[in-house]
Amino acid sequence: MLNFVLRRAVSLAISLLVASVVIFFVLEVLPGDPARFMLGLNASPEALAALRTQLGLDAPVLVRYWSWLAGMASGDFGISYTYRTPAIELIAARLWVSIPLAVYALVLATLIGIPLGVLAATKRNSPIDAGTMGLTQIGIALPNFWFAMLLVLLFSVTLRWFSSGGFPGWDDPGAAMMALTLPAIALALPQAAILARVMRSSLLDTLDEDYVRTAQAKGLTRSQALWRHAFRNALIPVLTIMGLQFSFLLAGAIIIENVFYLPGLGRLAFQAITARDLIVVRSVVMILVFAVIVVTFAVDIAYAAVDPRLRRGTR
Amino acid sequence: MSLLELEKLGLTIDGTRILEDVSLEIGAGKVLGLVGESGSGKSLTALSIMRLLPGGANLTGKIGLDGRDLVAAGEGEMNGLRGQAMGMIFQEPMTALNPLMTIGDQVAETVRVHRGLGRSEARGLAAETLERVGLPGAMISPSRYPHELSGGQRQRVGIAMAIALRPKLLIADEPTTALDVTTQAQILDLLAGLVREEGMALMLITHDLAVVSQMADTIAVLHQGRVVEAGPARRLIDAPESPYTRQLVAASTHVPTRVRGAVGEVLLRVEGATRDYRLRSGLSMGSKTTFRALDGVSLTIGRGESVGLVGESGSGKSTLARAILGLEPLDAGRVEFAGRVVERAGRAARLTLRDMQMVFQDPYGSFDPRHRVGRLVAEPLHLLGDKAPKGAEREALVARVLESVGIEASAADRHIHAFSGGQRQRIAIARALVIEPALIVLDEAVSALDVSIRAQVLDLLAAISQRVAISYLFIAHDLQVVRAITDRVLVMEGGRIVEEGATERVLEDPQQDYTRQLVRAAPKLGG
Amino acid sequence: QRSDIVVGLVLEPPHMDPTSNAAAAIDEVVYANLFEGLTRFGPDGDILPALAQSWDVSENGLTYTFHLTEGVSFHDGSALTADDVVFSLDRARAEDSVNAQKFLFADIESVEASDDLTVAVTLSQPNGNFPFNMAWGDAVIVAPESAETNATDPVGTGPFRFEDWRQGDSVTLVRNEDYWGEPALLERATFRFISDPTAAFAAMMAEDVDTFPVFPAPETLAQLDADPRFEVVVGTTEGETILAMNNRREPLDNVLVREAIAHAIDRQAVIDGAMFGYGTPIGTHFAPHHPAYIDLTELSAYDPERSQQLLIEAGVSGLRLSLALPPPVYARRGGEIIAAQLRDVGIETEIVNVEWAQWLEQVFGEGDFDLTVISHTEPMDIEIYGREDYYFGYGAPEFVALWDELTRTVEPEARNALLGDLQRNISENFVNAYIFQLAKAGVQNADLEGLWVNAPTQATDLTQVRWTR
Amino acid sequence: MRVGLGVGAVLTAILAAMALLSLFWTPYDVTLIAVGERLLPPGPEHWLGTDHFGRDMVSMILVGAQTSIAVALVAVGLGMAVGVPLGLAAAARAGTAFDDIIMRGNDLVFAFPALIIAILITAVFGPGAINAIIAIGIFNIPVFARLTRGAGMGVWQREFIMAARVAGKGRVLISLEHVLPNIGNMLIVQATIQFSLAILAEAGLAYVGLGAQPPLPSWGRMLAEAQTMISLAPHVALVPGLAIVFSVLGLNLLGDGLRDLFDPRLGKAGR
Ligand SMILES: Nc1ncnc2c1ncn2[C@@H]1O[C@H](COP(=O)(O)OP(=O)(O)OP(=O)(O)O)[C@@H](O)[C@H]1O
Ligand SMILES: Nc1ncnc2c1ncn2[C@@H]1O[C@H](COP(=O)(O)OP(=O)(O)OP(=O)(O)O)[C@@H](O)[C@H]1O
Ligand SMILES: [Mg+2]
Ligand SMILES: [Mg+2]
Repeated sequence: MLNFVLRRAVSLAISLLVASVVIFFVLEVLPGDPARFMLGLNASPEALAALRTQLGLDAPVLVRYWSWLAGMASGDFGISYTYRTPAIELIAARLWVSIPLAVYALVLATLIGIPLGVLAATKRNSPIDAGTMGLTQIGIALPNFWFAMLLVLLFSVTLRWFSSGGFPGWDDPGAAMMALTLPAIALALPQAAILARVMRSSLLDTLDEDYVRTAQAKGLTRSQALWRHAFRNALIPVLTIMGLQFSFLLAGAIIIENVFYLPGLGRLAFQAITARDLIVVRSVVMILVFAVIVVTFAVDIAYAAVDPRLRRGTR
Repeated sequence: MSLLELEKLGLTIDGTRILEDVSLEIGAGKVLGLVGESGSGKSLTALSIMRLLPGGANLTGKIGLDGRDLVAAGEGEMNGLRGQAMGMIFQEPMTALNPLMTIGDQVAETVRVHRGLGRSEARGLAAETLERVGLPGAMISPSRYPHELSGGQRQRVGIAMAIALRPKLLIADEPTTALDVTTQAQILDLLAGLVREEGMALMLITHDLAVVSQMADTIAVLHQGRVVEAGPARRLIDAPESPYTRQLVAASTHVPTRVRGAVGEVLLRVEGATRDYRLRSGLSMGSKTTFRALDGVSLTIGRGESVGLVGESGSGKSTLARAILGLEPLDAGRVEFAGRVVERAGRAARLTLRDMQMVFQDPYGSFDPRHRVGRLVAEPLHLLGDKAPKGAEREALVARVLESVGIEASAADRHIHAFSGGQRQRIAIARALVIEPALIVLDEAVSALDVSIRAQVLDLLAAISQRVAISYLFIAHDLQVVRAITDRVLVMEGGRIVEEGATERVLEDPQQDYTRQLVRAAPKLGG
Repeated sequence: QRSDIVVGLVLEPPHMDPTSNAAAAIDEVVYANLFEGLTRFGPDGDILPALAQSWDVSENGLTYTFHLTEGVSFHDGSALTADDVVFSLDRARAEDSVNAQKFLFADIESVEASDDLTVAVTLSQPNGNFPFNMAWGDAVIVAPESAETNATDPVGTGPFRFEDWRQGDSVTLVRNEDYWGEPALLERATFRFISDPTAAFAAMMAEDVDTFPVFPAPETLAQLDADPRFEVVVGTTEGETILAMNNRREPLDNVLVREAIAHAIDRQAVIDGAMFGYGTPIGTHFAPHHPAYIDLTELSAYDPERSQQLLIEAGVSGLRLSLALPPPVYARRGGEIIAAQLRDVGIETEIVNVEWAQWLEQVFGEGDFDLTVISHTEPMDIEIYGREDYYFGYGAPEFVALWDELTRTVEPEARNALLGDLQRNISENFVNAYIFQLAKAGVQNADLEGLWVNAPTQATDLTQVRWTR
Repeated sequence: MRVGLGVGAVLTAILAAMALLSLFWTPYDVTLIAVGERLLPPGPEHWLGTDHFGRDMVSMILVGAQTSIAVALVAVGLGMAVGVPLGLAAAARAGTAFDDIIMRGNDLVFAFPALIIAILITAVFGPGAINAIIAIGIFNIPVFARLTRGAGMGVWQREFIMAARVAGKGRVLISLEHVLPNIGNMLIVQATIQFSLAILAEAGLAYVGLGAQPPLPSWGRMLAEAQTMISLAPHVALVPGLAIVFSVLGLNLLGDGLRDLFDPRLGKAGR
């Protein structure tokens, strides 16, 4: 087990290093000068030069790469060009929106998707099965920004149950949850559809397994056999998907964040790219990559929790 | 009155008739052997009794268990009976257990479902039952997971689950086919003991006549969903009445007629072959444990000689076969074929393969389902490089080879799924023959076949060796088969060759403990 | 009655310091609310006294003496003195200054404090525009102690003080109870940043926002106006929207080609199609609401036939040009319409949508473009035509001569006449195609009053805003 | 669920037919802007009305289908062209360092937030159909590489591979002759599904202004531009959205249907 963790840690470090190189140098070739962006149309050449020096943009590339890397290792991602505050603080503030949103959406997706999948699997080939699977197909096919817009039109503009967007902060947790509800629904719908489909097909596979028949031969009822034997085995592929979904929800919410003008990580990245605030872009992408790798790792651990074959040395 | 009585049982699945007029009975403390070739309906008979049939199934007739009619019983009633009054052991020990649950809990579950016992009480009973099937908690803890057990041990867990509540009826569906002979013997002993001690009725399903003849009081022969013959075991084996049973018994004891050809110079020489597998298992990746599958194996095969290789599962037979063909690297030792060292890749490898071919165990799996038979059979011609015949010449060659194994030439245009198991294995032999090799390695080439088909294939092999001077390396775990087709036999255990000699001599008068054990474990018809 | 307001803005300010970044979004939050200069823009563009209650100009026009208002203190409690003014102006014009509008201070020779409340600024040449220059957001007065931290923790002299910035979401200001002048009527103001036009519309409809001074979805204005809850206020801005042409590049260096392009454009169709009717056609680079404006639209009236003829005259055919379009809707939508109109006269364009950063670097910085649609929102900026190295590259000697004369002229009549000549010069030379003056189309809650109608500078002055109900 | 397959096939056929038709004929020229006729409701002149520039919606949708298909097709093609060979090679050398590097590389690409990278790519090279293709294509590479490797490794376990090796065939030949044909069905199924995802992705990119550029119509951009007009002229906001929904739905149903059809385990029971 220790060996495994060590190996994973090394491969994690290598992955992060490669990612950092890719991120840094892709951003190097990005056209557009942050200094010019900040000073606008009438900026004088001296002012531009002065600002570039101030931002440390005139140092050689490798020096800047190295100092970025060294800074990150000590938790210092640099000072945002545009906001003039440490990038890490900007990101931390956004994470307080993005992570709860992603978790909220994932919980919703799970609460909707898993029961639907189980229902469809147990009623295989019935109209209920066909109906739920048809619904999930539509859930996947709806462009989520469009769905989000329709949600706003219905629940904010017409019914006025929720505000149309924005985020009031966590001082009032109730208001914060309200503000995240519509975005979470918009994000969760397609994910719930995917989960339902995976859950269904995975459960159908395990229901066909011999050990489910064995369980019934012991005298378990169909539903006992399903919940005690098939379900847990079926969760394994579902976990993989959920791991992928979490990272997607963390970063992929940009469009939803735009529609609901939420101060999330995705929108920060988007704004930073537009403003050529390379420090922030780099840090956000790096942190997201890191998050994905960590989540993948967590999913591996979760596997081990579910599956004893992975817990001890043998397979 | 018998414990279990089937009366004119009929079964259709989605309108297809599977069972018809099946009538059987078993008394308490008796063993009924249900035999028949693959697909004859043995498993579905068992599942009908348990009422665990697939969707679309329609059952008619009567199943009497202790006076109750199971055909008419509701699902709730059945749930009460399953596990309590009747238990079942399934064919595949590898997949019949839930991989995420400890074996103790799986056995305890039977108890908890029916007796409503608390967790610890149920566990106690489970531990007891496990002990009864030869898995004492001191050696095999009930908190182990299925993957931590061997196949035989898993099968015992399956048995423990079935007998935990001492049911009156136990149905065992091919409980030993997935196990090697020695393990098979242990399991059969265990079942026989239970019947004796507990007065349980046992329905033993198998395709192996030798196994039932050892175990059963009465035997029923199933053919295409009908019982063609039933009666006391002895009588049925010794004097079968129906032609089908007669054919079945004949095939089981069939020995191909073959004349020992002259053995020429040494064709294959293996010296000190050693193979270590690096174990990269699950989470403990990186640790450098190795497993020695071959441990200094040396052997020779002469031109025209037929050599058998026996040994229980995992003893390294397949590894050796692959190493001989140059498909597996060796960590030490060497393989020489016709005076040339066998290489693993490149032109040199092709040169030796040119004269060595192989026939595999799975008659279906060893063919790419997407290619036509003509192409499949011609594939080894690749070894001839530019000298390979092309176009019409190639087609003619394929046709000739197919005919030589008794398959019509027109088969070349069809896909492999259009053939029966026996035909497929003959096509596999044709494929091996197409480049006229000097040695054919057959790795469990007949294990997957029904007895009657197996007899045909063995005849074919014998006939070929009569026609051309060809050497066989015949790998099997079935001593019966080895006896029938080989001149000399090698016995493998744990990666070593422990005994070697003329087939008759070794099997009649084994010198080594291990060989003796093997010979003793092998079920014999009428034994 | 409410005492707070939620203002919707499209762009979030990068930070809060107006003296070191060109972003209009900064001024939209802080101008007149947090920071003040010596002078300030009034709602209609007049130059009004602010921190300087009055100023004198010396006879030769070279020295401005500013008399500071008494009793002004910064939000941190320190008093405003002449030294702060000297510091602010010297900082802005210094060698290593990162002020985005350094030209505002270019003429300053020296700044001196005569006493605590008097500052004398000496110019190197007379400049009638100097009080106007001092009204810009880039010329606000800051204190030396807080100058470096204004970006994140702004300390000004205005009627509101900074309270909180929820980055990516909103900025909150609260009333400055110690304000030197008339105190603000509202207690609290929140600026919400909503860039998506659809979201802006939804926020307005859901009444999550009380006003959008510059509403990003002009197509919905009619609908909002019809709603009794809202009022649509259309005013003027300083934004001349033009199709800029690269005068340095073949074949746009040929005035006939430029004239052909100018005649190919149907201004009204662009205004209708892109801005849903909000905007005033212009024929030169000058704001129509300015007294010196002259209507020159006829010079380049929509006339596709004439356009085709001019192209033949110029000897060009099969013309293919690239058209760079920055993000705002006037450019993206307007550009698409202009491209279609140019195609009608046989000029093919390849639309290249660019982000601001790219536009600034490629088009504006390197002059690497053929055509681009852009709104020049700085007030009174016809001067850019005198710079030969400006991105569209005009700088004709006649124009420069006229401009020089203007800077020397103080008398209003003569100034207006000269401004007319300047307008005519660029219009007759078809330097760019002049399309329309951007309208300031804002939406507000019907119960609000005191918001600016026009936008002489980009600001959301909240000093006079109040709820009527 | 043969119904699903049928519906999917029909919807996909309609999508393809629309794109093909638009190559030869559209009711109106989509580059023609007539501001005076903007936002007309559906009627005999314009069956689906006109958009905010007075362009005919039917024509826009037809040409938009062409854009969507072209972008999605090339992007998925790119993903397959690179991903499948990588996956085959990794499967052929499963367990080696080579395999490890390919798979870690895959994980790394997966770890990057797709939309942000797409935005970066378009920020570097400028927005446009080609760059949308590259952005979508890159993220299809690991999908196909992983799938091919997984399925390929399954095929490599089969006994007929051993038979091919006995016939003297090397890794490359075996990969091409045996592995690839045996995973072909699965690749087709996945391609169908990736195709539908690519259509959604293109719409998403277009929504943030990074997809195909004007004057080329794109469903995503039409939808984005029309959002604010939903209460003004509902048809301009609904039509492109429905076009996307039906295309994606069709392709997904087709993919699922094909999977069921190809999967031998399912037999008559269906799933
Ligand atoms: N779920 C099912 N649906 C339809 N037909 C089935 C099903 N299961 C089995 N059959 C068919 O029923 C017949 C009997 O099958 P069964 O499994 O009982 O054979 P068997 O005698 O146990 O064979 P084997 O020795 O191979 O296990 C076969 O022809 C088989 O194809
Ligand atoms: N790739 C491998 N990695 C690690 N161990 C292996 C590998 N292949 C085989 N082994 C082990 O080597 C031993 C010999 O395997 P081999 O397949 O040669 O046995 P066998 O005698 O053919 O058995 P069977 O009768 O079951 O086919 C077994 O214990 C097996 O678990
Ligand atoms: Mg069976
Ligand atoms: Mg073997």
